[in-house]
Amino acid sequence: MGRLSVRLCGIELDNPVIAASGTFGYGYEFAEFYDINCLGTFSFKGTTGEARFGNPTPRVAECATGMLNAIGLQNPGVEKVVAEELPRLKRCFRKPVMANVSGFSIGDYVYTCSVLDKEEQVGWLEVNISCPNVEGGGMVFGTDPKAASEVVAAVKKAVTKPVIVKLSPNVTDIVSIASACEAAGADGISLINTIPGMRIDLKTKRPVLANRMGGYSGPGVFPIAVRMVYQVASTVNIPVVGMGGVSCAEDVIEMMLAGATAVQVGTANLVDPFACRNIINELPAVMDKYGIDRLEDIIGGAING
Amino acid sequence: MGRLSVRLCGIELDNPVIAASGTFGYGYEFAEFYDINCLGTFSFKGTTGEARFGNPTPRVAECATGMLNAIGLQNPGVEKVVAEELPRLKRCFRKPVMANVSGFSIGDYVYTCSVLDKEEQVGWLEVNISCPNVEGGGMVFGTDPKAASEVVAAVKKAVTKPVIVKLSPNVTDIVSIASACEAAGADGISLINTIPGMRIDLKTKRPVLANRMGGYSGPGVFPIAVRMVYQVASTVNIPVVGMGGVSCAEDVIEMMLAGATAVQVGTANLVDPFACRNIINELPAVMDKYGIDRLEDIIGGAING
Amino acid sequence: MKDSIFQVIENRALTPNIFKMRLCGDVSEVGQPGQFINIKLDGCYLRRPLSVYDADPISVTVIYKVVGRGTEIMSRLKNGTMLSVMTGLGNGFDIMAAGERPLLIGGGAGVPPLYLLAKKLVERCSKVSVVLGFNTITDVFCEEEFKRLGCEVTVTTADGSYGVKGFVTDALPEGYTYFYTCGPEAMLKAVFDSTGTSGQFSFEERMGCGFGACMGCSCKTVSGYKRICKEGPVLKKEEITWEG
Amino acid sequence: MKDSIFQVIENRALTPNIFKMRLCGDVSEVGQPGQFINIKLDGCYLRRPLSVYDADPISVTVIYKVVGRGTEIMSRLKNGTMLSVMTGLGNGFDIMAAGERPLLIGGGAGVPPLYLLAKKLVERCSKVSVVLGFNTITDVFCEEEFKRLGCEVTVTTADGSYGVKGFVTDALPEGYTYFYTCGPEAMLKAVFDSTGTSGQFSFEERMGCGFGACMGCSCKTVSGYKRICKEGPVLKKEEITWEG
Ligand SMILES: Cc1cc2nc3c(=O)[nH]c(=O)nc-3n(C[C@H](O)[C@H](O)[C@H](O)COP(=O)(O)OP(=O)(O)OC[C@H]3O[C@@H](n4cnc5c(N)ncnc54)[C@H](O)[C@@H]3O)c2cc1C
Ligand SMILES: Cc1cc2nc3c(=O)[nH]c(=O)nc-3n(C[C@H](O)[C@H](O)[C@H](O)COP(=O)(O)OP(=O)(O)OC[C@H]3O[C@@H](n4cnc5c(N)ncnc54)[C@H](O)[C@@H]3O)c2cc1C
Ligand SMILES: Cc1cc2nc3c(=O)[nH]c(=O)nc-3n(C[C@H](O)[C@H](O)[C@H](O)COP(=O)(O)O)c2cc1C
Ligand SMILES: Cc1cc2nc3c(=O)[nH]c(=O)nc-3n(C[C@H](O)[C@H](O)[C@H](O)COP(=O)(O)O)c2cc1C
Ligand code: FES
Ligand code: FES
Repeated sequence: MGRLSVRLCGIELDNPVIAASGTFGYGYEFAEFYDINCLGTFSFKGTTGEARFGNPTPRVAECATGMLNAIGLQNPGVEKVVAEELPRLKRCFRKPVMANVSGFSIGDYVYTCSVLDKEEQVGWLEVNISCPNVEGGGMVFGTDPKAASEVVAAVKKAVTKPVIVKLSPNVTDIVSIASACEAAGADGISLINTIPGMRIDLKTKRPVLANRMGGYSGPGVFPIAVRMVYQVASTVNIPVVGMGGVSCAEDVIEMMLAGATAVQVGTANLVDPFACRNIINELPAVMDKYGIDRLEDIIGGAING
Repeated sequence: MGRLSVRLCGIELDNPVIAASGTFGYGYEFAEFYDINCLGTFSFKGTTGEARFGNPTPRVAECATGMLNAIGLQNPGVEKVVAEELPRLKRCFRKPVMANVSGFSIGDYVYTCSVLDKEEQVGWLEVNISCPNVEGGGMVFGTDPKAASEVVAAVKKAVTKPVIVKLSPNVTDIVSIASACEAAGADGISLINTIPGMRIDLKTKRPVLANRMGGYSGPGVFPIAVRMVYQVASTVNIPVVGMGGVSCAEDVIEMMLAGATAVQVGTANLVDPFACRNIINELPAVMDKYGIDRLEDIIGGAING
Repeated sequence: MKDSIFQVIENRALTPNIFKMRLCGDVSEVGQPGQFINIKLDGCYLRRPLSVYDADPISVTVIYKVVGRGTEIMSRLKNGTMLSVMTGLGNGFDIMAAGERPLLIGGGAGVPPLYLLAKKLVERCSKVSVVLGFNTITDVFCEEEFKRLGCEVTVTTADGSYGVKGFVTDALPEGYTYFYTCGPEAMLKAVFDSTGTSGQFSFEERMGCGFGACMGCSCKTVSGYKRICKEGPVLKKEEITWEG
Repeated sequence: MKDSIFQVIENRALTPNIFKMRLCGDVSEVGQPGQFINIKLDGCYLRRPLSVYDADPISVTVIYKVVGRGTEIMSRLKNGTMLSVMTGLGNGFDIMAAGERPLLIGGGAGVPPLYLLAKKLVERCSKVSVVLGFNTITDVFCEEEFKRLGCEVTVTTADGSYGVKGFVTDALPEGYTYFYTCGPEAMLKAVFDSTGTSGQFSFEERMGCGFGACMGCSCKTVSGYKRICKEGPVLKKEEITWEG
């Protein structure tokens, strides 16, 4: 194992840097810029059972250090992903990929996960529970420990690959949600998803986004993300994948010290398509600067001790 | 009434700009820089029944666009505030001031509020319910609608001046907390307080703050604050005081379009002691640019319509 | 697509709020007229997309209207400033469809991408007509540039202070074989309804990435959703639905 | 206290990671030795506090160690850069207490504020002794400057590569009437324990505002909490408790 490598739910990553879901498409746009095999891996665009067209535009709004998005989970549906996107990806990416799954009912999640579970290219299932629970009256799965654990338990029964549950930060008590997921059998926790936010256009005097609210991401959320990763990693005994505003090698190390086994980079990719590659290239020098020999050694280093 | 003036719970403010609690001391440090009577008003440092020394240092940490603080409500206690701070303030500020109150039990809040309610200089009581509820087992008053409404109801019974309840953003559903406060008799809602966050020092590999976590404030929280102000203002029928990351006249207008009747400026004062005065001076030109005649007319302008 | 460093070598006002900026750098990916570049500015988190106005072997030129913080910052950039610029974005206009007498219809800040297009079309068509619409006389720019290429140029102003009084649709010439248009959405709709031939429309949409990664700019077409930054910004008339 | 614009007129390395920067501007509030200024840097949200090293009627000089992002940015500032600087912060050293033979004890990045202090003390005292502690020979700075003022200077290095081997407390002279010290907290504690007279200590603390508004820098003393930025950074020996 190299200086940078980490083990995530039994699979070794050459480095802890994972491009985050929704900011890396199905990979090949970035393969036009560089060889994406340098990544630890990436999490592909949130996939649902049925195709989704998403929300009306404008879907993005700028913030001082970050952005809002209200894409609305646009994706071609899991069957097309398996039939078209994965074969296309295979030509430019030879590592196990993280399959990001969304749903609006437990059945939805189970269906999509079990389809993707069968795909050889898929290494992990990343189950995004920040979607409204249609059966549960629109409440978001990820804001209620009981609803969250039901999704996890159902998915775990249907699949063989490691299940990483992706949490919404928009909760009073992130630890109770994470613990419920762990108890329900989750193999890992990833966080944070975007934080609900809004921008208003002073010219039109209306919200910038057609959807009015959107998810806030980018450097502005970093201190919140570090805190939540720390809280969750201090409590659960499964690996935590940290993300939220990570933009440089120092941020990766800070997330790992907070308890992240691997670190996702999202919005940074949109502004600089080379963001992940640059971060990976910078890691060894930054590790030297802070006297870090192997990244695996620092996971959770800031907790207690 | 001037172009900039607004009415907050029956008291007219020359302009909607209020310096936020904890970032403006008891006013006189800023009076050394400029005549603070140009402010709409300011909210003084969170005051408790007993004197508090607060947390060990480091108490502040820098973020990309903002800061963390874990001051821990250092204040001389309400009796000294009345005996020493208010008379000293009187010499440099002739407007009604907002009295920010914290507490660790309902009795605490009631005591401090009723003492301050009697002070002629006090215009409004701003009741900060982001403190841990010692009786309720450490849970924060502001994260539970029931606990929040109990504080509000008890305080309302004990005072005559308008009670503005200051909410913590660290909740799944801000609207339910705001509605509970309204139902319990609150005269206004102010939000947002800081968001729990953490930074880790790569050199020491420990959290920067002695308290490990602190409250995140500054421009990085602005989109979250605008969203919450919008959500709350869309629901309640009492005035909302908006804050969180406001740093320029445009931000004030955005907050007002989201539904704020008045706008507090916090962290910006720490970086630039003239922040509030500059914002007030810039407002007329920015209003002209966006075709705004009177600020009162735009309150909640982005809601529905 | 390429992300590289460009240097500002010219940046000046054409009208009180329209600026022309020439950027020197690796233009190997600056290809089709109608494609755009995406500029990273100090002080703005997202990049700013601008159509290619003109290009030569060492530089690319854009013309932009100051409408907000980013373009305001841009207007103050000095010669010599280095910028990270992504080039070769979007599909661009398909010039093969032009026929003998294409018509170019531009409105305000939508005029710039038509210039490089006109440059290409005058080489292959017998006549290229251009209609440029502005609000008022002080907004008019680029009329001379199109004339110098040999195009037949009509200018309209909404207030009649210059050229034909009215909108571009009040001054469409007869006998064009095909059209290309770019401008505010209300103008595009009017052009859609007023034109007799087929044609191509260049759209604007708020963008997260500008290179197809975020789905921020998706737009409904008769053949499903398309990303304005990737399968657009140019859509054919036949593809367009106006439902958003 | 005053917030105004200063211009960088000198910024150069004294050692591989210690820089000297001279800032030209309104110095009317730069008063007592031991006071500090607070500098706003492009790219850092909070200001950076630095002690006044020297001052004259048109400028103020600081000496700083590059330890993180802010000081790194600072070290790359070019002459002519304009900075927003708050001046006249903190209480400063009380020079009236010095007696005839004061002793100044500085460690590393804590040396700078002692220079302006020494400058004032040499005017009123019969002898001013200075002990400067560093890690190694390449870290040593300012020895000559103190000597030129007429001070009796002893330098210590932890590794013995220059001057006396050891810590400042291994080289304290005899017969001083009072002392002033600034340096890392571990050194301050050692000085506290090793000194026979009364004296003054300059402390560092992470700051939110630097002018008394946020309570970010409060520190326990025998007479209650004090703000390092306002009632500090200088505390008298008698006031100090080491409980944080
Ligand atoms: C493919 C394409 C080509 C373009 N070509 C030109 C051109 O040649 N000349 C020109 O003047 N303008 C052009 N625009 C519009 C230009 O991108 C915007 O005017 C500019 O981004 C506004 O930035 P701002 O910071 O000044 O405005 P702000 O309103 O402060 O910007 C806030 C955010 O909204 C985005 N935004 C605002 N208006 C638009 C818009 N109309 N289209 C897309 N995003 C917007 C900004 O990029 C930024 O992310 C083009 C847009 C697109 C999508
Ligand atoms: C009153 C006072 C006077 C000072 N005088 C000098 C001086 O003359 N020369 C000198 O080299 N240094 C001095 N310092 C320390 C100097 O302020 C820090 O080294 C500097 O702020 C580090 O900034 P950075 O961005 O490089 O480090 P980072 O670690 O990246 O800074 C992150 C944050 O922590 C704060 N911080 C980090 N270290 C310190 C510290 N030791 N003290 C206070 N805040 C810190 C920064 O200001 C910033 O807010 C003084 C500090 C204080 C409080
Ligand atoms: C445009 C965009 C689309 C996103 N789509 C998804 C998605 O489909 N599924 C998901 O789990 N997270 C999605 N996210 C959230 C990111 O994966 C990530 O959790 C979040 O943006 C925080 O990280 P960042 O600040 O590095 O972007 C999306 C984020 C953005 C900006
Ligand atoms: C240093 C500091 C101290 C604060 N102390 C208090 C306080 O005592 N009471 C309170 O209600 N809010 C307190 N706050 C929160 C602010 O009043 C404000 O709600 C928050 O910082 C968001 O606004 P801003 O981003 O403009 O700072 C404090 C904030 C800071 C930065
Ligand atoms: S802007 Fe990101 S896909 Fe078009
Ligand atoms: S740093 Fe704000 S009070 Fe001292």
